[in-house]
Amino acid sequence: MNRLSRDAIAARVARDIPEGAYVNLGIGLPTRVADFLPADKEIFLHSENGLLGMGPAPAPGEEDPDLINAGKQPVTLLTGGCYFHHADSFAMMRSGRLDVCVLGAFQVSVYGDLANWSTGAPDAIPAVGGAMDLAIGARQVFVMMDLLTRDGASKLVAECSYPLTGLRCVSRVYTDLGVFAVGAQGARVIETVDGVSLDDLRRLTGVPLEPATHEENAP
Amino acid sequence: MNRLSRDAIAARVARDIPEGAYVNLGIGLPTRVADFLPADKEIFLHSENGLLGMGPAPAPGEEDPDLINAGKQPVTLLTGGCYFHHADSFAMMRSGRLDVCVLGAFQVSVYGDLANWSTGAPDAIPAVGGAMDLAIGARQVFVMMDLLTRDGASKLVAECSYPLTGLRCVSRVYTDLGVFAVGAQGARVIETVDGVSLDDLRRLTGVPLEPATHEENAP
Amino acid sequence: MIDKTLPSCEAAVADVHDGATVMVGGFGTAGMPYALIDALLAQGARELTIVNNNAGNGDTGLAALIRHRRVRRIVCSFPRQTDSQHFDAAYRAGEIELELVPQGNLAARIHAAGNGLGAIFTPTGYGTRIAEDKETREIDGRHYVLEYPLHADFSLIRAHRGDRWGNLVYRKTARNFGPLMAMAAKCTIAEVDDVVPLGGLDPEAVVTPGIFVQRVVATSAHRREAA
Amino acid sequence: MIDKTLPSCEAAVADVHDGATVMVGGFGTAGMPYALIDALLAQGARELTIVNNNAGNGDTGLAALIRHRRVRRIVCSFPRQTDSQHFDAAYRAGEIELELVPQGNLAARIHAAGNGLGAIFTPTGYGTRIAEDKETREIDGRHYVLEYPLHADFSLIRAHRGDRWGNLVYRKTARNFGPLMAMAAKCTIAEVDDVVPLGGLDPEAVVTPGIFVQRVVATSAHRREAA
Repeated sequence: MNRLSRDAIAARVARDIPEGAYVNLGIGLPTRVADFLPADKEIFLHSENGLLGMGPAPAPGEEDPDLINAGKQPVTLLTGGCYFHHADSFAMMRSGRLDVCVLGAFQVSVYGDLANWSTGAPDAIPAVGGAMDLAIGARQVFVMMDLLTRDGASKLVAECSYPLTGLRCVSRVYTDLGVFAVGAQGARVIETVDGVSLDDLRRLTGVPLEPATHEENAP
Repeated sequence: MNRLSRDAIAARVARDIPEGAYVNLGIGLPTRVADFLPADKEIFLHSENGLLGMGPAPAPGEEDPDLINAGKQPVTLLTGGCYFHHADSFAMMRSGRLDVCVLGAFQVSVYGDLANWSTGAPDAIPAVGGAMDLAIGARQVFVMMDLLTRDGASKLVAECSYPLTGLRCVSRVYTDLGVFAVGAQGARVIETVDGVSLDDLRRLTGVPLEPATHEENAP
Repeated sequence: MIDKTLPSCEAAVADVHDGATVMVGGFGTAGMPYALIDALLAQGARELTIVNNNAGNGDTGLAALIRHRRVRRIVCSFPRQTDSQHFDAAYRAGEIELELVPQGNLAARIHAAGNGLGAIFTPTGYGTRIAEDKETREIDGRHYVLEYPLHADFSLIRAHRGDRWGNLVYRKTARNFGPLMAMAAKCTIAEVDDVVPLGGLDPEAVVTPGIFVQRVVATSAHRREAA
Repeated sequence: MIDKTLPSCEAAVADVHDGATVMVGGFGTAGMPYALIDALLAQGARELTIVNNNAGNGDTGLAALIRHRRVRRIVCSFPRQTDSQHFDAAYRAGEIELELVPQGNLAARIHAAGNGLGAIFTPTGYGTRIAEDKETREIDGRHYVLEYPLHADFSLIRAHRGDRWGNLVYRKTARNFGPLMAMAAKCTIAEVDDVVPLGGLDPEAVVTPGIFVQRVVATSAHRREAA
């Protein structure tokens, strides 16, 4: 079966981010979305550790330990960007100023519940960071993930079995096999990769899936 | 009977403000305290509209409409002073960062209740400004006022009849006839003006008054 | 290219609707967005709820809005002043509703909206008329009153300089409520002395990041060309 | 003359008592007050409650405090990292207590203390394990969790420049928790690259007004003479 590469998923997410959007890209895989944002459009990247207008990684040797992103990697600031403290940074989230947040996930429910901070393993050391704030803090939360675990279990589920990060907060799920709208109405298939049918997705996920309506197709 | 002038009351208040104190002087009479602060000590004046390190009035012709105090009078900024927004300014109060706030009053109770924002007249247009925030927001609230109204009624009372600004918030009352400590223990007389006796003050105020203890004398 | 600057105050306030909640920056006249208020007056929106520290001074600005009966309700801390005659008259005539809020609670409630909080327990006003009928709670030995956030449809504020991404810096005590109101409105409109090119503001000294600002209008005679 | 500068980090942390709650600035290594932490380690205070976003990286700073068993309890959002081995070991050995707080709630709770609020209703964490046993409330159709302020006895932060009145500016994303922690502690100690003369900081660009800072120590090799 055809599968999108992680870069291809990132590129697909990037297509749904309009010019002028304020966007937070979560640590890890979502960071790659930045590489596919169109150079001719102004899109504002927010990093919750306190900057807006985040630019690309610095040239080797130009790293500044005081200029990092939420993943603690060196970054740059675009001309016109600015710095602020953590309270103002999370105020931007909580008050709904971010248009889009892109996150990874362990599981997403068809209703948009998100589980991405803990596997619930009893011996694990818990760590949540900004995940819960981001989950409830953007107008639209996009999840990017492989649809299936290595064992073939669906990560798009009827109900999350892992500890929740946020309730009813995800709007779209971008995967290697298709793009889904999730929410109060359940899951809808916006598109599938070439050679993957709606029935394939139903079989793989085991959750009810219908094609998206015209409205649901608009990001 | 001897009475202190308003300037003399202001000078008396100023004596109790130590070097390094963060101080808010309320609109009106308390503003005069600034004129009596010792020039050789650094005392930080806070104005709730957003500055710390407030300096004296500007020279004529040097007024800047963007640089005013809470009474909307033109002021200056000392070297080392700074500006901030209203939320940070009132955070300084609410979190107990101001050492002293000096306010006027209609009435103060022997327990330290303050009434200074409304006479309660039914046809009056209410206006509270920062009075309630200041009342609860300084480590010590000093009131300066004449002890008696023009009609001879005491403004130091067993219980305020005017609407309250804050409960149990005043620690000292500086008047034309004497200085009082107020609080849970009731009112104590710290000093009287020359020629005024403790019994005179008891008669004029009609409230129980005892001499202050050594501890109560320390501001 | 994202350009939040607009050529005129008229264009900036064109969509303020009847019944809108409008925060207006300024403490007295410092930070008062006079040009935007004049434009709002000319635009004609009615039944407004206004949030400002005061209720207008003299005959211009907020006072003019009240005089022309555009304001149904005002949320403020200090309405009564020597030159608040237009508010006074409207209030005594029963033509304007007043919600009196202590100044620090006003700031905190606007800030709570900007921070996306549902409510806050604040100590100011406990035991006074202001807190009558409000929920109170004792926490760690101190008494607090539950206060709710103040949100707005529009915030009209005055800043010193801005850029086309909406970043703002203020001037001296004209800063006052501006940064808070910018955070609390669906649409924040800033009038500025100058629009400067992108990069013209020190990224360490930006007070209001552009994410909180939707529209910027230069109102100074010595307006500069923007980036 | 008021001079909040001190000659050494040792002098600055001398009175940190056993059992103190100490906020430590920094997000990862950016803004981490290494010199103050080293001094605290040498000073020897034990049974500390530490508030920081993380729980130490590598072998130095906060990690060293944990390794030397000075920390009884840590309040943080993201303890587990690839190089948090000292925390991990202490946690698994049951030698350190962890209060896990989402990063934005951590900022909001510190800020609530700095703002003198009694509690706040925040939406973050509603419906999750973090909110188990906590009071919740629906306000205007959204669900919130009641969270309490985080206060500290001491805050150790790193800033870029400071003056003898305690005014501070930061550098880039090293700002992070510094301004909030400065507001939330009884005693805030800032290590800075440089102490500048009074007036050396732009009054419009001061991020932490001196009222929130009790002690300033220059830790840079290129320390300058102060005013």
